[in-house]
Amino acid sequence: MNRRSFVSAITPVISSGLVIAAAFLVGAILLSLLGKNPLQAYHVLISRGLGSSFGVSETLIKMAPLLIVSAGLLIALKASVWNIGVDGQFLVGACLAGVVAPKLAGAIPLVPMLFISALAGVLGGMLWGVIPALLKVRYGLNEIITTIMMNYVAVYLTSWLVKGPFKDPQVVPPQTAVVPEAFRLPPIPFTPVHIGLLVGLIAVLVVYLLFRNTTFGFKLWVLGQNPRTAIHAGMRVSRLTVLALLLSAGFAGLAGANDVLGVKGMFQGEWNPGYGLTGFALVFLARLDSLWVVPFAYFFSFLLLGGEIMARSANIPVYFVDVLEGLMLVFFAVGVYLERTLAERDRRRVPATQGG
Amino acid sequence: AGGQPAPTQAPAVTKAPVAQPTVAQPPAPTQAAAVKPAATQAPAASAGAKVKKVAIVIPASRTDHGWNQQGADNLTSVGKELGITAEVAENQGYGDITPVLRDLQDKGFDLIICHASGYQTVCPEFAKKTKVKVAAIENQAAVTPGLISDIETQAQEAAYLAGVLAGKMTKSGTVGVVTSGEPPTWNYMTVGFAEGLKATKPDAKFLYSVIGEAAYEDAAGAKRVTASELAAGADIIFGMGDGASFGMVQAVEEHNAKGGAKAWFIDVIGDKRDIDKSKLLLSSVLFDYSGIYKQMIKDVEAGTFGKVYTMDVKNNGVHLLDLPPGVPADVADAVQKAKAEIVADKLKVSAISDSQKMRARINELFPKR
Amino acid sequence: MSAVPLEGFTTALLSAALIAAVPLLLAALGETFAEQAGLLNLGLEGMMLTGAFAGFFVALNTNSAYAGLAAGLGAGVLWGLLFGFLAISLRVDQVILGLAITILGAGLTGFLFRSLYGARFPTLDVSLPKVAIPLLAEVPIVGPALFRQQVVVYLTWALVVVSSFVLSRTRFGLELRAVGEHPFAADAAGVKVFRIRYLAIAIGGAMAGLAGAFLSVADLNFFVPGMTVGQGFIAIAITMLGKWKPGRVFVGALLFGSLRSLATGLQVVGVAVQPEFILMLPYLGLIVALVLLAGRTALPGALAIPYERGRR
Amino acid sequence: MTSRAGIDSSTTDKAGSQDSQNVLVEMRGITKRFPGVVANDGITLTIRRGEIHAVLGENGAGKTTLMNILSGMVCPDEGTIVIRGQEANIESPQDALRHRIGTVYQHFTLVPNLSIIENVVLGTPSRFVLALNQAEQRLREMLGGFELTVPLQTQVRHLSIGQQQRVEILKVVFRGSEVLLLDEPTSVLTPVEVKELFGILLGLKAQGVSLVLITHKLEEALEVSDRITILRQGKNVGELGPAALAGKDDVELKQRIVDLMFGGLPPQENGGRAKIAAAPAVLSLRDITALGDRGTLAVQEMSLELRASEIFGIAGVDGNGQKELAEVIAGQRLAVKGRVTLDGVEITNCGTSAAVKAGIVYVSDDRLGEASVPAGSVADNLVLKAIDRAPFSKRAMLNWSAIQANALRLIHEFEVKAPGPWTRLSTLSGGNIQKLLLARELALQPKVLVCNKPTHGLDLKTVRFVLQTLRAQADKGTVIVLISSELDEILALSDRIGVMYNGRLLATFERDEADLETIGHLMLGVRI
Ligand SMILES: Nc1ncnc2c1ncn2[C@@H]1O[C@H](COP(=O)(O)OP(=O)(O)OP(=O)(O)O)[C@@H](O)[C@H]1O
Ligand SMILES: Nc1ncnc2c1ncn2[C@@H]1O[C@H](COP(=O)(O)OP(=O)(O)OP(=O)(O)O)[C@@H](O)[C@H]1O
Ligand SMILES: [Mg+2]
Ligand SMILES: [Mg+2]
Repeated sequence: MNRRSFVSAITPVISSGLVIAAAFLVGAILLSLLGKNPLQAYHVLISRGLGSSFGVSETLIKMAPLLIVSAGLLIALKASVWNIGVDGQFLVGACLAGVVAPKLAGAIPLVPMLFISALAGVLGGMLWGVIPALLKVRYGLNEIITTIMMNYVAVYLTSWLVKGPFKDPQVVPPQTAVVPEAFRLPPIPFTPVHIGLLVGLIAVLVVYLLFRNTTFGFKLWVLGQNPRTAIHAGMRVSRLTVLALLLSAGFAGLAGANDVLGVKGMFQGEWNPGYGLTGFALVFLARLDSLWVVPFAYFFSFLLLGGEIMARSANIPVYFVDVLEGLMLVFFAVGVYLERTLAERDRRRVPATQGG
Repeated sequence: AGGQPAPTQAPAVTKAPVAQPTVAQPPAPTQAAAVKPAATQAPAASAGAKVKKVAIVIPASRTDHGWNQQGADNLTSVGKELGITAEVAENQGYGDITPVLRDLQDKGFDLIICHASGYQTVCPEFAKKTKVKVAAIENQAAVTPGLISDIETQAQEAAYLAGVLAGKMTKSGTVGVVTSGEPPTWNYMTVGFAEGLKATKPDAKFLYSVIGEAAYEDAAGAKRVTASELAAGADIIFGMGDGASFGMVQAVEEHNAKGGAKAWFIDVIGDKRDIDKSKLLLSSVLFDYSGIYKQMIKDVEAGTFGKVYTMDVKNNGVHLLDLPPGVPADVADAVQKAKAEIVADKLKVSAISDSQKMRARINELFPKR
Repeated sequence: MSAVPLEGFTTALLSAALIAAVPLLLAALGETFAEQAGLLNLGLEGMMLTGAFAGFFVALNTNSAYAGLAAGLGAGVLWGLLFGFLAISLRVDQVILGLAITILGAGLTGFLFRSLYGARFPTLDVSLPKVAIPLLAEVPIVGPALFRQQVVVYLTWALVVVSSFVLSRTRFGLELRAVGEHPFAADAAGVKVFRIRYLAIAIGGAMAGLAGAFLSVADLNFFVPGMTVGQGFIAIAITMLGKWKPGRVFVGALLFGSLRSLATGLQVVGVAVQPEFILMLPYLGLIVALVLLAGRTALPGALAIPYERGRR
Repeated sequence: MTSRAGIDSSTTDKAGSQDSQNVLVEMRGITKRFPGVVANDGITLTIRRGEIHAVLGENGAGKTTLMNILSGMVCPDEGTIVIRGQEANIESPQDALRHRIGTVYQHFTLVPNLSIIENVVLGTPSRFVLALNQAEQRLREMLGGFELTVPLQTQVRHLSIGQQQRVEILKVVFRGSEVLLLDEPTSVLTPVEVKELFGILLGLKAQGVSLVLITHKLEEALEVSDRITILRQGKNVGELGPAALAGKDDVELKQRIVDLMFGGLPPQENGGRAKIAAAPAVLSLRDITALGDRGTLAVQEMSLELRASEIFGIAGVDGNGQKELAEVIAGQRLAVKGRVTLDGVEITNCGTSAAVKAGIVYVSDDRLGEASVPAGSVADNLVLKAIDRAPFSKRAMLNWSAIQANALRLIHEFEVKAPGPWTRLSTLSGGNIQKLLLARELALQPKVLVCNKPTHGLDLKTVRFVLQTLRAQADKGTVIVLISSELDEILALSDRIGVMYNGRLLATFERDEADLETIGHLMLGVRI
């Protein structure tokens, strides 16, 4: 299991640093080719994204959904259940939370109201996750396809819901009723950051412990390695598969609830933040190693935020942020390769004992 | 121009608390502003303060030849004209735009225009927290003197004129609407267009199809949908689709290239004449925000900011693109007549933003769809 | 419905279905080659976008649509080779790569388009003529739809037959399948595993690029950032629906295109159903099709698993 | 054997010059290190024209590695290879094949979803458009004595192990290899098939092909080979030429070889076991019928009554339903008909988890594909089936120290050659992996132990170890179902013996009334 993985703890830090540098270097070259000033651009990125208090706090706020989504993806991907459907599950979860929350707000005290709304989100996500899960175990349908399709269906379903049954008649645009600010996620004491961040950190920690310390995590890992082996070892493969996808989807739904209760205050048509792709990137960059997700989540959040500001201030097309993100992924992949090669070289140096 | 609330809707200003002018104050430090809603501070209706920086936040690309570009371009030109900074925050989508607003506040912007009805919740909330002046779209309830203004676009009025135009011009008697989704603005115009058509050609056949949810870039989809409507007999297409609308234009182009009866395209927001190679652009429903943007800046400086700004046919905030040469005189006259009636408040075009109500309305106008 | 000229309308829907299917089919055929060789290319979307932009850019500057298509294809090959180098030689994780290329493709094309043209919106003056096949084109309804199309469309259909032949009847196809199923065995038998995989992914990239160029150069005559609107991912689904068999992939792409077209048709004739539910059809349809046709599909044995000689 | 006599004379008479020009391949000072292991340690091996050269050695001795080096699968750290007098650097299988060196690997290298003929032509130079018919023609001509019974268009995944191995040999023969490396080819074959294989090998030898035969079975080595090289812990510890092999009488020779291989062996105690008391059945099968992977009837109306501490041996040619039967008992395969009861409780189709809980464990013969997680550590694999039990987990929480302790204990008890509890399982040699799996299953203290080819690929020492362990387990009261194609092993161990053919139990014998002849025939469906 990767808790024993031979990649020594420190190498990822170094390589990650190099990788980021490489990506920014290529980005800089691209910019200068088009007659922009990369230094100025990057200066803005750093100063606004890291230097300014609002930059830091907003980065932390944006981190929450990424963390929650990634926690879910970790579960699915370690079990080799390819949940590409995070975005759809997020939408359905957010939509349900957006429907439930305003109704409860004021009717019942804050804490239970938040809990129930969050639960609605989780259930929404699971509702969307259980379909591909069952299709997989019943009909052996590959979840990659079904979850992708479910994403599109979710977009249309939720958009219909907020245009029709759940639309707030008081306002013009298609959106659910707004949760009064007093009933949103409260800030972490002494910070402007709402407690969604804590939820995210806890979620990742829970998943880490799940795989480190529980038999359920162990079984998921075996399943991920080879379903035939899992069956042979007497594990309930169908059940594990469904659970993995359900949990993963539940987290996606929770992320949806987080955004509704934490930042937006309602669910809105045409809203589709698409955390799925970023979450996927995160989890793989962290090499499915739970705790590594946290720094990566911070960095991506920082990049999304500061990148947009940079693009605007240095008037570079905002697409440049995607370019950086893409480059980073590529270089990260290469970084992993370099690490592995180094690690193998080390192992070769182990004094060879006799026999097998 | 501007100023008066739209005749159709009751002004919300009365509901808003009265502003007590105070001396100009620098933007509150972010941290503080972010931590506790600075309710104690007085609304910063800063009379006399010169506006130096204005910004606009738009959900999609500033070059979409549509809604987003319209707002961005208008503000930019106003900025040039008045010699003040005008910043455009594009491609913001409908996620959490607070970071952008925070950044703009941090940079000391005097006025932020949240150019999407989808921003009408987050922007007022932000303004109340930080005392930064914002303009929302289609949210009269939020209007707060000295702090929050609202922009009402009576697009349906101009769309009505487009409907009249279509009713006059169609030979097949079938007219099609193609949209890249059903946001309020599109719905307003669909209804306006349908009413104009009905008024001019009661027996017209009315086609309506959506390309997809938020399919603003799906040009290929737009082309296929348009082609289908043309094949179904439409000879005039009223297309709302930002980037996707280029696909519609091309569909009409190819349709005409086949020979047979010529089909026309009526565009919305933005002027495609420069790329209209095969002269099929009949007209376009144009928005022009520069008027009210200037007005807003004036009002901020005069301390009278915080009201409903309306763009309608009357103040020419929305109007039709000049008809191409060769359009029969009676057609132009019919359009002029309708316009006169609207200006004279003799004619009310229903303002319907809700998709379901919109569909109900067009079914009621054209039952045999 | 009475007033609608049924024949013309049906023809239009049919034609729309076929054209909607073309980019999906091209991309999915390419993916078939890649996946049968054991390479999971989740980057189709990015490759298609790049192809669309490259095709548009070249066509615009050379005033030749064919040059544009070639450029799109070329751009795809470059992506393919990059993917190959990282996934095959460096044994980098193919999922990360795919996502990276998806994001990078979208970013780069948008970035370049905006940097080069700003707010201008150039359109191509050149376009591919539709070629009518004598006699066949005269057949009512289907004739004009099937047999009055651009050359690329016919070419794409031919590619189905060619691909299926290459995969099942040629040495290259044999080695490709072997490499994707059991690279160790192929290696032991003297097959140059890496070379075959490089070829496969290059073909995959080429077809994805061509698919994109088809959108911007053949079907349309301009580029809009993000104009592939997720078709890359649909193509991946269709590849699996097609069980990596060109023939079935063909069927799958047609099915999806038809459902898209149907969704339009239903709206135009004014069926009293919320458009959202109509627009869901293609995606639900694909799932149903999977349940009926492609349950329990075994993935290629070595899909997404890098090969390293002598590793245990 | 006549052929050997022939070579003897040639080597004894005019040795030297003759011999040197006879040399086809020479591996000199080959060294290969793997993390924590020196697999080959300065090995020198000489392969002569038209000889059968056996390479013996215990598990992990380095046989496979040495062959992989010659076949281009593994690059040596040191050493040179000389082929036909010229130094050759073999960096890839392609190179080896170009030097006409063909290999049949320990783990088969056939592409399951390709047809036989496709597998055979795979990698051979041919025109772009395949001409499979012509290839088939050529193949049929070459086939000669060598019967394949199935059409050449059959997909390989549908073949029995024995058939697959023939295809493997066909592959290399088809390419006209001059040197043929076979890594434990007999370990998967029945006695009859082994005979046939040797027939083929001698035939090839007669055609001047040199063969290297890796095996653990001394008798086999002595039966066919002209020369034997013994590896131990990565070193070449001795080579016996034709002269040495011819002269001595077998007993002495065997003892010498065994000493070389293991540095001495504990004497095998085959104490006959006490007759099983007539107790009520622990495990009973009532006309079990089950389908194979291809939906064919694999097991048909099989009934069995097994009593406590009984060892029931199931003899049979591979692919006659033994595997399917085992899987039904283990709850891994649905029985379409019939009932399985354990201590009177019905457990038919209860699924593996329930079966394991009930006390039925199954040692699968598919070690890497099913029984283990190759990428996982030794320790992980050792608790695969017991993860829900104390001490490895309490209230669903893992106890890693217990897991590690367990690994250390079992590695020690079963003398597994593994650098440590956290080494990647897949880096162990075939034999050591098997030891681990057996250790894992026995640690479950099962009521019923079903093992499929438990000694497949093991060296003598390990085989004895395993058999003794099984017997000891039976003495503790465990019912043991022993599936094997190794008749002697079945005879050595079983209390009762059943023969399976075409999914049916043809006959059962008490140990003392069983004899090799009859059983051997029954395995081929021949009733006497
Ligand atoms: N790819 C590898 N990585 C690490 N260690 C290896 C690798 N291949 C072999 N080894 C080690 O080298 C030693 C020799 O292995 P090898 O397979 O050659 O033994 P063998 O004689 O074939 O054993 P068996 O009879 O069980 O097949 C063993 O200790 C094995 O663990
Ligand atoms: N070149 C082709 N052009 C058009 N259709 C084809 C082509 N090749 C196959 N088809 C059709 O596509 C489907 C799949 O054909 P294919 O031969 O690839 O699969 P198959 O070999 O029949 O399936 P399996 O290998 O699982 O038995 C069949 O309906 C076949 O008729
Ligand atoms: Mg076939
Ligand atoms: Mg071996």
